[in-house]
Amino acid sequence: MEPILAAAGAGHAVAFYAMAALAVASAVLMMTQRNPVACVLWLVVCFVGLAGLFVTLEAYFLAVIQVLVYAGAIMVLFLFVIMLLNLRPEDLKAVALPRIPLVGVVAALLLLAAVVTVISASRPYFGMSVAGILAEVGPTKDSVRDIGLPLFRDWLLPFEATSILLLAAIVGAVALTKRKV
Amino acid sequence: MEIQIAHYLVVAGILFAVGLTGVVVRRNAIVILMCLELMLNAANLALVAFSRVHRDMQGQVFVFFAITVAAAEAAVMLAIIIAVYRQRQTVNVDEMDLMQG
Amino acid sequence: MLEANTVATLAYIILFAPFAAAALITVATLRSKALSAFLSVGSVILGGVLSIILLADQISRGAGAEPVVHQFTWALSRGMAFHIGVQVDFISVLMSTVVGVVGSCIFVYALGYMHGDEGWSRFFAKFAFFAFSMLGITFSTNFLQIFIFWELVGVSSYLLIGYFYQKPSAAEAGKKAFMTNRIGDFGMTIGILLLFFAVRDVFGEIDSLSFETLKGIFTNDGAREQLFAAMGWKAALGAFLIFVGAMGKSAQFPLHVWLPDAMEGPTPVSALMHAATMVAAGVYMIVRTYWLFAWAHDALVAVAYIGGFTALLAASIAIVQNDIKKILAYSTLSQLGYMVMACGLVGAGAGMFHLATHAFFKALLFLGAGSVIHACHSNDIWDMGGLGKKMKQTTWTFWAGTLALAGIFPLAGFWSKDEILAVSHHATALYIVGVGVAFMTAFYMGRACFTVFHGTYRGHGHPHESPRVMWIPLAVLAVVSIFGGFVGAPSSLNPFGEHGLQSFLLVAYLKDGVVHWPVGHGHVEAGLHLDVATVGTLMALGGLLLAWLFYGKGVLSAERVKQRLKPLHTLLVNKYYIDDFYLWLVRRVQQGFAIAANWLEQKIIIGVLVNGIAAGTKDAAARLRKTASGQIHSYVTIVLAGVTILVFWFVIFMVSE
Amino acid sequence: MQPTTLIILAPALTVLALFFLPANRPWLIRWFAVAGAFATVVLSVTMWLNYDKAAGGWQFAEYVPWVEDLGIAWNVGADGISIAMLLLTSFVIFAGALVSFRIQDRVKEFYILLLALVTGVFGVFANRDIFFFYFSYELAVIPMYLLIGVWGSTNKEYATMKLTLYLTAGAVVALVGLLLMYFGARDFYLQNPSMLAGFLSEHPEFAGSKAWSFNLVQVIWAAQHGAFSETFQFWVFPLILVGFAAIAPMWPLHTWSPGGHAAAPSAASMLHAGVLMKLGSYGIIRIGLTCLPEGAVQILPWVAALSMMNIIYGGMVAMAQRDLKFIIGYSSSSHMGYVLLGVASMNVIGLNGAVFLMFAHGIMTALAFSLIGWFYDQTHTRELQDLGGLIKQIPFVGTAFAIMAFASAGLPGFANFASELMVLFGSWQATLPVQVGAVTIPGNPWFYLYAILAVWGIVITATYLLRAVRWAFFGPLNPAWAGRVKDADGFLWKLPFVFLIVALVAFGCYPKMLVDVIGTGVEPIVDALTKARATLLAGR
Repeated sequence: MEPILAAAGAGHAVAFYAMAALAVASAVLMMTQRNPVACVLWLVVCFVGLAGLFVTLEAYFLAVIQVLVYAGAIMVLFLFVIMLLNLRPEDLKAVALPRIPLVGVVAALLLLAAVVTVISASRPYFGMSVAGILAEVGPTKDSVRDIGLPLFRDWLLPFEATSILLLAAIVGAVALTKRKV
Repeated sequence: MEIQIAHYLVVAGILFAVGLTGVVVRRNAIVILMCLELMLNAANLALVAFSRVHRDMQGQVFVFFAITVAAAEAAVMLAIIIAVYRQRQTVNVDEMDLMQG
Repeated sequence: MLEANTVATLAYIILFAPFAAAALITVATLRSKALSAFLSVGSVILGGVLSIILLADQISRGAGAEPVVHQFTWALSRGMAFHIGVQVDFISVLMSTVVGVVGSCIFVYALGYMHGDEGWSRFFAKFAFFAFSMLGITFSTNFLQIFIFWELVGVSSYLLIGYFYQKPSAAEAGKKAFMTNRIGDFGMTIGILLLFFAVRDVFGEIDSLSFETLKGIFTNDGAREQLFAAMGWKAALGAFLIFVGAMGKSAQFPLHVWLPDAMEGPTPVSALMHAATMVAAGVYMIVRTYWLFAWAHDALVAVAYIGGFTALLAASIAIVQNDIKKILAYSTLSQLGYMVMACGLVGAGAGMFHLATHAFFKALLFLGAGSVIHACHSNDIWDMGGLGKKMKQTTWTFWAGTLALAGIFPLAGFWSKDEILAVSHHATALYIVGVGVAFMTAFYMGRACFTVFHGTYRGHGHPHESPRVMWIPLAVLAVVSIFGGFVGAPSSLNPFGEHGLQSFLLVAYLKDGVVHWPVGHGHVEAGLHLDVATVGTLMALGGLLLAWLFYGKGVLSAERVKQRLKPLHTLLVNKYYIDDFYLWLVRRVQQGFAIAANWLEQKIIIGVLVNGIAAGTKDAAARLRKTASGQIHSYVTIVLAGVTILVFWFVIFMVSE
Repeated sequence: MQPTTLIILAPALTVLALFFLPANRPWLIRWFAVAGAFATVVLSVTMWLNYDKAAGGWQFAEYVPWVEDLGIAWNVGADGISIAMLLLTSFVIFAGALVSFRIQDRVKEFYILLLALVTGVFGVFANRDIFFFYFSYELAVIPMYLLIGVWGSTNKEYATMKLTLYLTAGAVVALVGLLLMYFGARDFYLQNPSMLAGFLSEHPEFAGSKAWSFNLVQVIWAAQHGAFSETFQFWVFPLILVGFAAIAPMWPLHTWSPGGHAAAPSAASMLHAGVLMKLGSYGIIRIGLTCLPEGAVQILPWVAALSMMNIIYGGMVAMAQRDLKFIIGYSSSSHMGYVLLGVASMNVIGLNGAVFLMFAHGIMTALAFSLIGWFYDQTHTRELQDLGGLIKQIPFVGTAFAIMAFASAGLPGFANFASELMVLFGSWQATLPVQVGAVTIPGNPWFYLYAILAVWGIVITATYLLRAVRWAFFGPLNPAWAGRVKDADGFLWKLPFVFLIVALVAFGCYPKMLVDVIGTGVEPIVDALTKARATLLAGR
């Protein structure tokens, strides 16, 4: 399979910026929307943007998973729950900021600043060109195989354990929502 | 202009910060949960980027696990929200203060 | 001459017989009155008889004989040993004879006086215990032992003064006596510590509490100079502090206040302890340790003036007292002041002599007063009168005591008072005090006698003579009071030799009998001093005459004098307000300190510090509790803030790397 | 088996036996407990009489390794100081068990706790293993909490909480110090294997001992051979001091004690004031002075100053009290000031006096609380103004109380007098220089002041005690009690009081018989302190 973007040069940059802008913008919209349904929809858009970013990193399998599992399954679950709860309008009005939001916002921004500082301080390391790396790795032949091999060879036990985790989650969710035990 | 790993990390950072802000600011439990999901995904993005830096697929495997765990977590959390809603007829976390000391 | 071992054994028997009696009564015979009395009285009479034997032995040994010392270790720490034992020499034997003989008389008298008292056995146990304590002081070999028995005397005094414990005034008086003595002992303890360690500092680890060791040092010119050079002003301070102990027991100003109150005890107690023996302990100790005082000149001066002042103070108060026992109490104070003054004027021998004679006639006077009180059921001399006809034995013995106390030739008091006036002859101010006190003594005793025994009876009921068991001791004491003074007379018939008792006493406390005193030379010939004797006798006769004019003949009116000297009278009746001052000190100042300390304890230490820490913890918990609002936002925000701080710390750390 | 082991086992086994006795047979339980207590009296007297004074040091020793990896062993023994304390403890528990015959409520539990407490106390006094020392110390504290909390009176919840918090907090501070010493000694032996060999050759009885050991003898040996630097000692000694001073109790850590006394039932008060408080001063002497002499000599002058607060301030506060138990409580704190002063004087006579005073005060105060308990149980008041003239109604108890007051006021004939006198001598001696080889240790002139204040403290003590006697027992009898208060009649009721009085008087009339034994324990400690002072002085 031909590398989609590796050779594209400027195209890669355009794709990155487009997807990043999409993800960030929809995330901000998600956060600020009053109606939870709108939130869910914006989050789906955000996840699609993230999937796009995965694609620009040539993590195709994850991109697909992201859309299928997240945007598809989990978000639908959210929508169901929202519908199920049948929130009254006054519930949705409660958007007045809580008592100590500023601390949180400031802390979040400071954290972001810290992250950026760390990243910029590690410029020799993180400053590597993505295109260069992808070119060096070479064209991705089979993304599923790439991820499947370590998954089933090195991480078999954890992988199987996740099934138990999921089972536990299912049982737990059912038990929690059951009206009478 | 060349795109660097750092760009991805910054985007991940921004998304994480946005999610975090949401967790702090919002009162609707479901929205908070969504913001948490966003934070997880921001971390996922960083993981994929790191996996590229290291030229190793382990990072992506980890993302795979993260998605799985996130799914389980979302299910349980939503179940809890439903249970709470049944009890208190609200999803406003300000009114969920049973743990007050 | 007896063997040293025999002497020590006899001394131990004298000492422990009353103790054994007291212990036996307490443990076994409380219920049997007769047995208790027998044990108690018997033990003291035994002590008296053995003391006389020892005294005879001492006389046969001659003046200046080496003391017999026997002791055993009481407590031992490395480099420091405390001993207890007996030291038998002339002074201690003289003292034990006084205690034994006077004590025997008083114990017998008490058999009559305490008749029918419900606490009979208890009384005799305490009484015997007192005799034990007093004899312990007498036979002490060292400062520690004297201090031990000193305290025990204080306790027995407390117990006996407070004998009528249900009477609040008696309970208070006992407490007052004990506390005043304690204050004296406070000084004494520090004095002993000071002296003990000062001597050790110079001479190393010797037994520097022992009287004999210390005497050896102080009477050796070289050693003494060395010690005084090392001690400096502390030598006089040490001696003075030890004297403070004597001030407590011998009731010298300003620690004299307990003695008049001590009259709350039964009269035999007053007679034995607060007239004849316990109060003499202070004087006895000064004599016992005279090698120290003789060389600590500054202390000696203080001793002399305090003694003189006390004599004057007490005599003046005695003039206005109406309670017969109080008159005698102040008279005792005054006579003690005499003795102490004599000691301070390097007349320790004179002081000791007066101590011995005074013990007899003061005991006699107290017992006589007891007999009168027994008959009249009142202490007030104005409730009596004309008793001379009804109580013949009491009257003549009381008069004998009075004349002895006033110092009329040839009664006992004359000889000893003569010695005191002789030693004070060279210190003019104190000589005047001594003569003045002699006059006042005669006056107030005359006042008491004329009022009580002459004129007409003013009280209630029909007083009659006391039973024989009470007046026979009076007669015995009266005989000794009349003739006892001759032991001080310079005569070849004197059992103590040609120079009388004094020759024994002088060498007993000093090797050569001569000390030098800043005010004059202190060498006083033993015997009769005609010039002084004449003045003293005239003063005494003058006092008696004046009393007769006021109260016997009635040609002068006491009322008019009282009116004319109103302020002075008020001052005297109120005892110069010294008691009131102490009361103020105790009630206001001391209690004020106590209340302040308690306030500090309850409000600051417990209230603020202790409970404050507890309350602070609780308060902090209450505040912290509020931060656990139960709201996800606050938890998230706190976690976030923490993470941010950690990340920043990490970033700064990394960047600085 | 050595008597040291037996004396710890005796109360422990009694506790065990009591568990199996039927709770509805109170007299059986009482006599069983008294028998156990009496066994300790026999054992302690045996030890005291058989102690070889010429040899000195640890005797009746026993060493059985237990947890060898940590160096914990069953390691008991007694020196002169321990003997005095064991004697005291056994006397007090014997009297306490007898006095507690009056307890009617939950007799079984009461005696179990009482004897468990005493097991702990014996465990402290007879132990040479720091681990068991500490364990026993805690074992003694916990039953006291329950004894006061369950059987107490007068604000007992507050008192028992405060007491337990103080004592456990103190214990924790001391534990830090103990562990620091443990690790310090361990490092010392690990770094100098020759030292370990040297220790083992000197003490063959500890054969097989490793570098790390809770063996007090081994730690002391390390301390004597320079295991603990001056700086280490300077910082660790205050931990030991404060930890144990809280129970001693040193001012200003004393406030738990009067309230605790007041709230506790008679026997608990007796043990508390009589014995428990001595654990503190014992710990300071045994651990602090012995293992950390160079730290001690720097800190002790300050302890002397604080002891004045105990003596004078405690006495002043006692003077303002109206409740008899509070008077005795504050007087205890005042008396313990003399103990601290004796310890701080750092000479043989002072320390002898301090240990002897611990003994004397223990017995005296046990007597006091047992007597107060006697009439409190009947009058339900301890306020002075509510009593009055009681000696008429209860002559025996009243007389015994007066005797106690005399003892407490330091009158001759009682052990208190001899011990306080020795403390005074020790304090004054501290003002004199000490010559050690070429070094002259200067005297501390502050001790003149301390000695004078201490003598004044005796006057203060007499003031408030005589006042207490005067108001409670003398004067007219309060008609409320006429015919309503019973005296201690009969041999059984009189026995505990007589027993304690006889002990006080016997040791007071002839203190040599105990001071000689105490001296053998005190002298090495004083030598170590003197050496430390000389070393510090020469070092500067």
